[in-house]
Amino acid sequence: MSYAVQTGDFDGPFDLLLHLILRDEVDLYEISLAHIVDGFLAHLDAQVGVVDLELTTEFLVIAATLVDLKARRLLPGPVDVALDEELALFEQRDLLLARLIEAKTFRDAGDTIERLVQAASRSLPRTAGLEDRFIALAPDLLAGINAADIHAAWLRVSAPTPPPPRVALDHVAPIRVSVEEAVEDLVARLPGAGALTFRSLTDAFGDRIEVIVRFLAILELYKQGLVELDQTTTFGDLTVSWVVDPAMAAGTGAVFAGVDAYDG
Amino acid sequence: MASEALRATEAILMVADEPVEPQLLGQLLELSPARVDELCEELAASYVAVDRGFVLVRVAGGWRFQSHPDLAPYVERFVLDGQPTRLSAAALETLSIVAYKQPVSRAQMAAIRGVNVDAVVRKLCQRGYLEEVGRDPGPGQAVLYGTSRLFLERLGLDSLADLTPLGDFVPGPEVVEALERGLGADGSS
Amino acid sequence: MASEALRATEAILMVADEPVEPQLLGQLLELSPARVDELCEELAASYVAVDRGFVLVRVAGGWRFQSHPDLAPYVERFVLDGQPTRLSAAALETLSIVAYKQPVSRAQMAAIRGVNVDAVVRKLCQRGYLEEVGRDPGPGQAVLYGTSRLFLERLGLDSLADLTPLGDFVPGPEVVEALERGLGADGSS
Repeated sequence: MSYAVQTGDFDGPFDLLLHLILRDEVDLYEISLAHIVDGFLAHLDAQVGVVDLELTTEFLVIAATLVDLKARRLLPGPVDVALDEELALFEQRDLLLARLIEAKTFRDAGDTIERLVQAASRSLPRTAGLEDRFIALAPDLLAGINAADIHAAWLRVSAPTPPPPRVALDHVAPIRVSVEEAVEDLVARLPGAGALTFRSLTDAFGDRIEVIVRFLAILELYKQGLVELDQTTTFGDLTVSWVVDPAMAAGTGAVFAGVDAYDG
Repeated sequence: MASEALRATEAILMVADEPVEPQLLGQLLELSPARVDELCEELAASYVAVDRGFVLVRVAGGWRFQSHPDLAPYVERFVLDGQPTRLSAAALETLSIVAYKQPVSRAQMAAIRGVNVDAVVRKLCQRGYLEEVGRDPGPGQAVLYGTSRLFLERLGLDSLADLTPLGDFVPGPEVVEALERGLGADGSS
Repeated sequence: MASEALRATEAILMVADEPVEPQLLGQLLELSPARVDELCEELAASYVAVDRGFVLVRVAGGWRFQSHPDLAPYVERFVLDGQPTRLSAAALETLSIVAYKQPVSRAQMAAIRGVNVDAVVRKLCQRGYLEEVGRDPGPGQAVLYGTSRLFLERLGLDSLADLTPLGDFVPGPEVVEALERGLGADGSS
């Protein structure tokens, strides 16, 4: 199934989110966003050339909104944000909320359809049709039909269907980044580098998704107490500095173990 | 309150397309064939008693519901005015699939045409243009259909070999896939 | 003595292989469709009164005989074709979108579900729940889908108007609250 986020049997981002929020009763804080983003990237990777731009964009919007919302909750507050930005975020969140409600509505309607089908399947209709003595009376359905008509019908039904029109994506380079790789890269670069700005860590990236993934990786490290984050002014640069921890000097294995644990 | 066996007999006979033998009914109801005959006679008498428009009769070794003979004029009107007089384009396409690719299951026809074909196949079978020719050996044991002698006669053909040859015509990949895959009963009925 | 119209209705429905519309019955019996509905309701009640193993129901816009749901265990043993496979959650959700939003394109379904629906729609068409009902007049002329008559038959509904209004499925305040909390919308962050 195209688009399946590789997290169990979920059929897309809404399905997954609904499940995570409603069924497990965990809040967004617990959702493994890294997992969703990685699954998405894996999907993009596998679908080079047949990516549905509309859906891809949609998923990106959802992922970005989640990242945004999640960042708000992970970062130490109170974060001083401009009113416009705050309102825009609320708007995105409300949109996401509306879509989740819509998805839930149709899912529940689908459950009712299933119940109707199950109930109706307990009765079978009479399909015996005409008794033999009446069949002779029935109009000959093959009247006026000859072998050429049968041949033409077969050609009609079996002709190759023209491929659906699609947007050429040859110019779109596939994105190959994962949160895990970003963590690995940061663990290699940050120790001993002093305070680096988030901008300097991402200015080599042309793709927004790479910046998002990098940001997720930094949040990951922050959560594990491996980096400190600082933002001195509104809209100012976010600085990232490595917290020297001798226990970690042995290697980076524990960091990756941490990424897995974070998947919750 | 009618007995469970009487009611079950009515239910089975109502959904049966062919006369049902008392042996089979007896097996399903855990009764002797003789007892089944008694039940059916009881049912038949009860329909006559209240003057129903249908009868339960024993034909061809089994029991079946039929319209009451004295209502034949109404049924004839239904046959003449209530039935399609021409094969729809959809039905013709389904018929052509069977003609060229028999034996073929309903699931395969549905996969090729992209729509459910159950009603069309039922109609074509009832009219005697198609017939069951076997069962798919795979799981599900789907019924396989072929064209009948009547089909050839009506088309003025001696045998299937007289159908217009396909030459080097290559069907679309989805058709080839539908035919190659051992599509079982999934999706039909 | 049952009336001729009642008996003729029973006779015709016994030989029909799909629901018969009251308009057609009315035409054959020279009665108004409304009168036909009354007759059929009368018949249906008479079967219930004596606890028959079959019922007369109005489904997909017409009247048909079917087995009584109580007797499903017996009928299932009789019918050789296995029960049609159940619909997946994805198929049910897509089906509900089409049922309530028809006519609707695949892109519109995908937008609501957040996933590509091509494979699911193809399957639902093959199984006869959905059918193409037209084309979008706009650019691209996307195929528009709707539910089929078979959909109503499979759900045991007379018409789409019998579906529970979509509004009844909109989640209640406690679910919306849970979703809001999930998205950190309760202002606690």
